[in-house]
Amino acid sequence: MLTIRVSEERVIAIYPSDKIQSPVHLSIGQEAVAAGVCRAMRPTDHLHGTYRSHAIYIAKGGDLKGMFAELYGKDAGCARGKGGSMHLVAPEAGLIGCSAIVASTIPVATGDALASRMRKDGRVAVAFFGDGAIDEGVFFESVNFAVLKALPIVYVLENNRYAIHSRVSDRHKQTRLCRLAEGLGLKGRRYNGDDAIAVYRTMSAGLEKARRGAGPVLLEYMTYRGRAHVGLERDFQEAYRYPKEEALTRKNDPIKALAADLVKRWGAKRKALAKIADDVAAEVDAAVSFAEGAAFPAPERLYADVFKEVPPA
Amino acid sequence: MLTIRVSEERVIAIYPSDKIQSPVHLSIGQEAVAAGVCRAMRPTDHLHGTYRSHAIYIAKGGDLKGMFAELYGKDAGCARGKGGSMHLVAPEAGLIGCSAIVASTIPVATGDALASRMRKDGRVAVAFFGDGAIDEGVFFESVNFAVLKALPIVYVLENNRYAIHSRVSDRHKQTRLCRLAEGLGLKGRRYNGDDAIAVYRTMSAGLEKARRGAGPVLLEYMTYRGRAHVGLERDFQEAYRYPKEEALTRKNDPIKALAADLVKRWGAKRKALAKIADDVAAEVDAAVSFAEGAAFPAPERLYADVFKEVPPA
Amino acid sequence: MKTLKYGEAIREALIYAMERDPSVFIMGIGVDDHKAVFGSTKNLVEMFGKDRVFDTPISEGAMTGIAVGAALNGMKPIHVHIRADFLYLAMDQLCNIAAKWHYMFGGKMSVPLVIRAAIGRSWGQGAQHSQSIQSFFMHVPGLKVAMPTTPAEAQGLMLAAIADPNPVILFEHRLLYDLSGHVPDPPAAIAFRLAAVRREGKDVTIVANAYMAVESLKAAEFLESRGISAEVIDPVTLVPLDEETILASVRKTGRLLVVDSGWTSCGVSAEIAALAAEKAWAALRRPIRRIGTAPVTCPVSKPLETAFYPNARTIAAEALALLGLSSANLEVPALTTTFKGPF
Amino acid sequence: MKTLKYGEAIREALIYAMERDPSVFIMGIGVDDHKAVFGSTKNLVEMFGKDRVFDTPISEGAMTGIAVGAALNGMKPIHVHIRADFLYLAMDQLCNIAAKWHYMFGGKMSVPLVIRAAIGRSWGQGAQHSQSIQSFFMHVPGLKVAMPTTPAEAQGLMLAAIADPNPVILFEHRLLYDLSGHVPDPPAAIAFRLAAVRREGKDVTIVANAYMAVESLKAAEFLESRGISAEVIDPVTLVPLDEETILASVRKTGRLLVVDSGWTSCGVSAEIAALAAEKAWAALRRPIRRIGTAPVTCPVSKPLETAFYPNARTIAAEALALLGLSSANLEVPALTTTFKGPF
Ligand SMILES: Cc1ncc(C[n+]2csc(CCOP(=O)(O)OP(=O)(O)O)c2C)c(N)n1
Ligand SMILES: Cc1ncc(C[n+]2csc(CCOP(=O)(O)OP(=O)(O)O)c2C)c(N)n1
Ligand SMILES: [Mg+2]
Ligand SMILES: [Mg+2]
Repeated sequence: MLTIRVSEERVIAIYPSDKIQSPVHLSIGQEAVAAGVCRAMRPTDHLHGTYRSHAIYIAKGGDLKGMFAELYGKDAGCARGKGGSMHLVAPEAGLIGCSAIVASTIPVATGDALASRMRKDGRVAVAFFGDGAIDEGVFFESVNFAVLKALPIVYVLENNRYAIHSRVSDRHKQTRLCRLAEGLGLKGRRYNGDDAIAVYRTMSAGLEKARRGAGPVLLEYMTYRGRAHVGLERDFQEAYRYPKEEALTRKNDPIKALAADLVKRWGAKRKALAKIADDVAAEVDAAVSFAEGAAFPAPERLYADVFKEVPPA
Repeated sequence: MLTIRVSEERVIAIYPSDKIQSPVHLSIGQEAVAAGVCRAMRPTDHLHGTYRSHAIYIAKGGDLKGMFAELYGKDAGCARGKGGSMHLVAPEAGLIGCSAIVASTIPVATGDALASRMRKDGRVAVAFFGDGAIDEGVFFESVNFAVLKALPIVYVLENNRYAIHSRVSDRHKQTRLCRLAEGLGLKGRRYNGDDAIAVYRTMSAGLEKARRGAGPVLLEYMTYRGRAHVGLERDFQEAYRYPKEEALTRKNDPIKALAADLVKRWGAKRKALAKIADDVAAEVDAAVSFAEGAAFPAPERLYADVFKEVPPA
Repeated sequence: MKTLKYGEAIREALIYAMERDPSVFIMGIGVDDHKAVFGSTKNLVEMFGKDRVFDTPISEGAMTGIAVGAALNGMKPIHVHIRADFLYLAMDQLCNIAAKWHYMFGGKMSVPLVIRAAIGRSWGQGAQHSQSIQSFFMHVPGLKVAMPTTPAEAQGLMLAAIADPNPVILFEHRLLYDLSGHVPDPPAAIAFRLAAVRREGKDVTIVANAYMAVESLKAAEFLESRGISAEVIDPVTLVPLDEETILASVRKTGRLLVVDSGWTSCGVSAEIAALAAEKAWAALRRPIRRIGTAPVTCPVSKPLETAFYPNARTIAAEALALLGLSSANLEVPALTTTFKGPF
Repeated sequence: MKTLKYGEAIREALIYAMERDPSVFIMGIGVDDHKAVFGSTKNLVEMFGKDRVFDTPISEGAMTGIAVGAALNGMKPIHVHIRADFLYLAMDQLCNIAAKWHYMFGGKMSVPLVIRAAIGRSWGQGAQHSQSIQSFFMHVPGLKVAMPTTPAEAQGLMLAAIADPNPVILFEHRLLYDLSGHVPDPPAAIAFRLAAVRREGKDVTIVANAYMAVESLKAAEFLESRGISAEVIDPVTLVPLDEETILASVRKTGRLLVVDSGWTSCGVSAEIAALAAEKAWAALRRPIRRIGTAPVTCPVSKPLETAFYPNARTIAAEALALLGLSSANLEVPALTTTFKGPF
């Protein structure tokens, strides 16, 4: 969680230098969802996400150097500079892809789960998406299929209350989004997405259920976006935000809340936490210098990767 | 209802002559749904349907001559020979269009209702579709929007238990299809679609509710397809049909059932019914001879109608 | 060598691949029913079971994504569409996802997916059930596209598509399913990047694929009777395109007629005409000509429908016009199919 | 006459039409927010109310059908997409429904719908957020398509589109929103079927539209300095296309370079090249050349992204190559936009 925060704060610091030449969708304030969800997953479980991809990439175990190099458009980036911030990928860690088309990885994750069922590989697939994705028809089509075939998938709905500047209530009469798929036979549940430990626990239970063959699971985690939809701004003053909304939705920053909780309920030592913070800062430093030093792709890389080479027969 | 049956039986009789050079999707056995639904609608209410379009065209008051001429591909057809059996249209009677793409007129009808609300024209829009259409994402997207905006629309789901050869249970875990949209806030209801009077009554109530501004309505009518999905065959012997299914779903042909009901419960005279039958036969005869005698479109009609002429500024 | 119909040849390829590779499976509306997609999937559900051959809900958008996801996780889905018209609902998954996953992730991911879609003239199906939209997929980089014409190609390209680690779309013209031809025994894959010289000639090059190649051969026969020697080149794979074979023919004859089963504007025929105008310009002795379906929506009424589609007669007329000859009273048979709906 | 930016000119057209015609309304993701689609819908919700200017759920498929349905029932919807990439989700409604309703019903129905979609180069948006897929809509009959380049055209074609009883798609290249130009006061509709002669010349015809016309003018200026006189023709409306203006220029110069913001294969550039090869062949003195985005998925990494897009420099290089001249050491500015994401 802290790695996500520190990395994204570093992105903010770097951004004005124009070294990151592509838009960034930050998860600042929403880290507990990605952290809890990914921690509950096995490394071999597959995750499919959106353009808001830094948090899940880090949480799922993607290499930090590869992420910063990708943001810098370098050849050493996790997508060799071709994907950028919106399209992080870490197959070795189980992050199968991130898409900038809203809802588009929901069916992809569902098909991943279909393959797992066919192959009996014991994996659970996870589709990670926002409250906007549930507007798209493919969400319902995918859920219908997953329910029909009892697929091992967990649909994780990260509800940060906005799709860009559009409120959930601007788009749905039923604002308790976890209920939207009920008619299809999938009863979702809503949880506090700002409590990393609660996310971890509920997600673990969801994964367990999906893994044992009981069919798909839908979990909605409520959180709040700390920055603008895209870019660095704290746009709380903009007309679209309800005034004081953040304060109403949560008392504390999720990271501070977790730290406090760890100390209070789990007996963590402040010193140990400080050590973690130092380690994280060092790791981020290293990743940034790696990215700075890495090379841009060679010009001929433009034409590479359209097709994968066909293996000899 | 009888006009639908007699017309389609005439289609069957004509078909081997190759005068109708396009596929036909018959509603034989399903007539009560179209008849009850359309009778409940006002002539000014708008209807949007599918390729299985003869029944709703007739029931909504489309001109029979125009229909047969259309099946014959004649210029006097309701779509000037360009649409054929799957694309009947009768704007003067409120049939706005029929599409061969499953579910594609569901959003169109929804937009029609949006316009009615904006224009305050007092119309209700009706989307008429099969149990296959509810598989498509646009169904859910459309319902979501209609619920959100409380649009004056009735969604009529004609459930004939099959989408081509695919059973409802092959495609949905929740086979009570009227429940599929519940999560979106639209509670549907299921009725017997083989009882024309029951259809008429429930549809009237649905229209009334939609018209008074209480938002969308979803009505599922259960019926059974008397012929193959497309074409003339009685394909009851084919593997996909449950044996004896028709007998299990209903005791009587819907038209015979209505006739019996009219006599028994409503005091209709057998003689009056016989007169109706004679009139219908004569009307169908006249329509067929009209179609036979009508001219094919002139060759240059191929290039007409791509765009409507722009009115002078 | 044996003789099979096009649909049977596809079926044999599917069986061949499914017997050897447990990751291959078939999904799509009607693949397990008694009509079996023109017979091409006949009895496969009995042979391979419901897990490997299954009907789907009518949800083209998500089902395409589901096929992509299964492909990403080690399976080899073959997603079947009885009409290419339904691909409009799958465009996002095909063009934004399948086509881009390999490139966008710098080569790390790949989507070994096969799409089959029937195109072309049918029988009074009209506006929404007869479209040939192959050019869309030739426009967006990242998809391999083929339009097999012969049973051997249908079989060989199916095997190649299944072996390919990339998304491949196979367009099957519905008037071809019943045509017979020799196929190798056992089935053999055919490498992508294939343009077949269907007939050699020296006066004019007719580039035409799938069913249009069949009609073009009839036109060429007729032209022969008028003393004109037409070469018929069939660009069987559109992506990658065997440019050299096309260009070599144009350089030889100096005259090019392009025929396609789709619309001409921004169509396959536009691309091939543009290619020749770029790369074989110096050899051209006459303006290029193109023919496709009329630039209108497909009508149902028989006389209009007949005029909508290119056929041997209109192809021959175009070739004659290209050569500056009159095309009055052509006795070429207009269409020789016995195909009669509904599919 | 007054001077407005492209985005402002669109906004004024919208206001002008909405004040006069109560059936006009605007729908689309973000049309009512403070970013207001590059300012083009700024304050319209305050001026015309939430019923006539509204945000939608992220449901491009149904929302397009809803716009079609509203159009069929007497309204005039303007459906806005901040990226054309999202149109892949609307293809069924656009191509199977909107494009076909008039023809398929023999002229009885019509769909007076306006679609606005932003295309083109942006800033590190990559694979799925920068596509220019105008050619799809030039392929399927029944849709009018324009790509306005100047503020006056953006305004005039918007008014024409609103007055048109057919579905019209307006593609707006995002690098144009900030460019200024004269517009008539009051706003005036511009009839469809327009190719503008942006610059007269005699040695080579460059056909290029929208932002590519801007880059081509820069290239032409540079060419001028080398003594080459380039004519720049902008096919502002793609459907219907003003073929005559294009062909007249080609006949004059005998040399054709086609530039488009999309991919070349089966693209707009293929169509225009094919058109010239058919109808102006006799006048051609050199092979036709085409240039568009590289035949790959759009990459994010800056050096690759820069090489992906055509620009004044690469256009000039193509023109020089067409004329058989060397293009070493071009000092044309590569790109002169200050645009910087995210939209
Ligand atoms: C199909 C599609 N339509 C529209 C967009 C434009 N868009 C980008 S992000 C976004 C909002 C998505 O909101 P949500 O799913 O809640 O995710 P969040 O950004 O809040 O994480 C929209 C509409 C898109 N990317 N894809
Ligand atoms: C989008 C789309 N996918 C597939 C088809 C092929 N198809 C034609 S009819 C049909 C079944 C539809 O069944 P249903 O909605 O129950 O209507 P019914 O034919 O039973 O009246 C299918 C799958 C189609 N026309 N459109
Ligand atoms: Mg959100
Ligand atoms: Mg049905």
